[in-house]
Amino acid sequence: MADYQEILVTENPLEVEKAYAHAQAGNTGAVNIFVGTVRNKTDTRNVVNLEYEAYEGMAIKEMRKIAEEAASKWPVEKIIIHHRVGKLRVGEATVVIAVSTPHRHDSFEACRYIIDTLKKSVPIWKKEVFEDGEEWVSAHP
Amino acid sequence: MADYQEILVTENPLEVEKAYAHAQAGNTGAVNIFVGTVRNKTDTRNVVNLEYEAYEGMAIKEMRKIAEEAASKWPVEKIIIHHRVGKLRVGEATVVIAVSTPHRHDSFEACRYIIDTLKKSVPIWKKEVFEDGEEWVSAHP
Amino acid sequence: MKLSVLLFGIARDIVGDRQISVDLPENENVAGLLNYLKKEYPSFNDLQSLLVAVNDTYAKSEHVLQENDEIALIPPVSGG
Amino acid sequence: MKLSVLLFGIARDIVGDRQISVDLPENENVAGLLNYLKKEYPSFNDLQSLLVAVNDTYAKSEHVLQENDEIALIPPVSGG
Repeated sequence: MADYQEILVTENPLEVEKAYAHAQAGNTGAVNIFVGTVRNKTDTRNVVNLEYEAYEGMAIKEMRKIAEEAASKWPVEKIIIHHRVGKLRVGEATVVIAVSTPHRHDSFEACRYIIDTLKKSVPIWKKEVFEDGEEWVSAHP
Repeated sequence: MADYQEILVTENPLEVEKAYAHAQAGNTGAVNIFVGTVRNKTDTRNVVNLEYEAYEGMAIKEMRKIAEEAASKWPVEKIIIHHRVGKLRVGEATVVIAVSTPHRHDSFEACRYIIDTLKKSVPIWKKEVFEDGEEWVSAHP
Repeated sequence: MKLSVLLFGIARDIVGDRQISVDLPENENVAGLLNYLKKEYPSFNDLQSLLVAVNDTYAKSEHVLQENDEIALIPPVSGG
Repeated sequence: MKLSVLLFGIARDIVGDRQISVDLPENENVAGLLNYLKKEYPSFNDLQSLLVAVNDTYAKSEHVLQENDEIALIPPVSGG
């Protein structure tokens, strides 16, 4: 694994400060951080909690690829991707992505590319548990 | 001051986790955080430290305006802007902006709008201290 | 040949197990595996998409499977 | 009328003080103040820009100044 990347899938709560600290580097002038969190509602249904499941080996491999693609498109210093799995409560962080670059616009663009691509290709699945049932997100048309 | 905003100018070190915690809200699904940091170089000159000076009352007023503009353009939940002043070392955070929104693209766009506008209009000045001299940034054409 | 297939998310709920073993002709490809599974478990036809990963990488329809491959069914992902 | 003008960043370095007092005709506007200051301190002409804030708000050239206004010179900003 290239040392500009740090990819992690974990059942432990994510810490934004830790992702930020790892993204910091001498030549960095900008760090963009995206945090996905558990919302209290989907449409009008109240979310009780979320369950995330990963095909872990492949998920890490796909996230490494995405980091490599981002590093080939923008002059990044560091890319941190921490993804939570297991049971999450409303308000908890599901994913933290931190990208450091010399100049700020690159940090925004690379970070957005990473979260957009991650949502399309990384084998992680989210089940929403409502007060009145549960559902795998996006499973059905 | 509207309670969706938290604007701060401080001589104390900035904490990313704190800005994140304040940006978190029940209906939030996404938080975008931008951190500006002191780079070790400008062009090829080594930066020893930076000094930030603010016209504090007006700076806070201008940042509130920017937050209001962002809140009128995107469906934001919270906007946090913490700006450091005083003497900073390489690697330290100069500004932390956190924007929470229900959906992720809005968080990226609002956060980028805020940092871009802040850099144009907020009366804060940066002096770079090099090994061989010092300079107010952007002062001269 | 005997293939072992890992199941995740709604695919696991549909089958009711984390892993299944299927018996297919030698040199069967990804399309053949999917056809077989969609007949055995018709609920797979209701999914928005169903992909196959071979050895931790997305595989195309024409990719030929081998007995020692690590094969996984990938229903629509929803990470992030 | 006597106006007190706050100075920041390079404007403070040019003048050598955090604040100056200037004596201008009644009803002088922002453009008049800037003209006066650029004559007194020619280095202001070398700046990329020089704006005036009145009572914590950017003021236009034609804005008329009053004795109790909080007036500040705003050289090119570089926050963030």
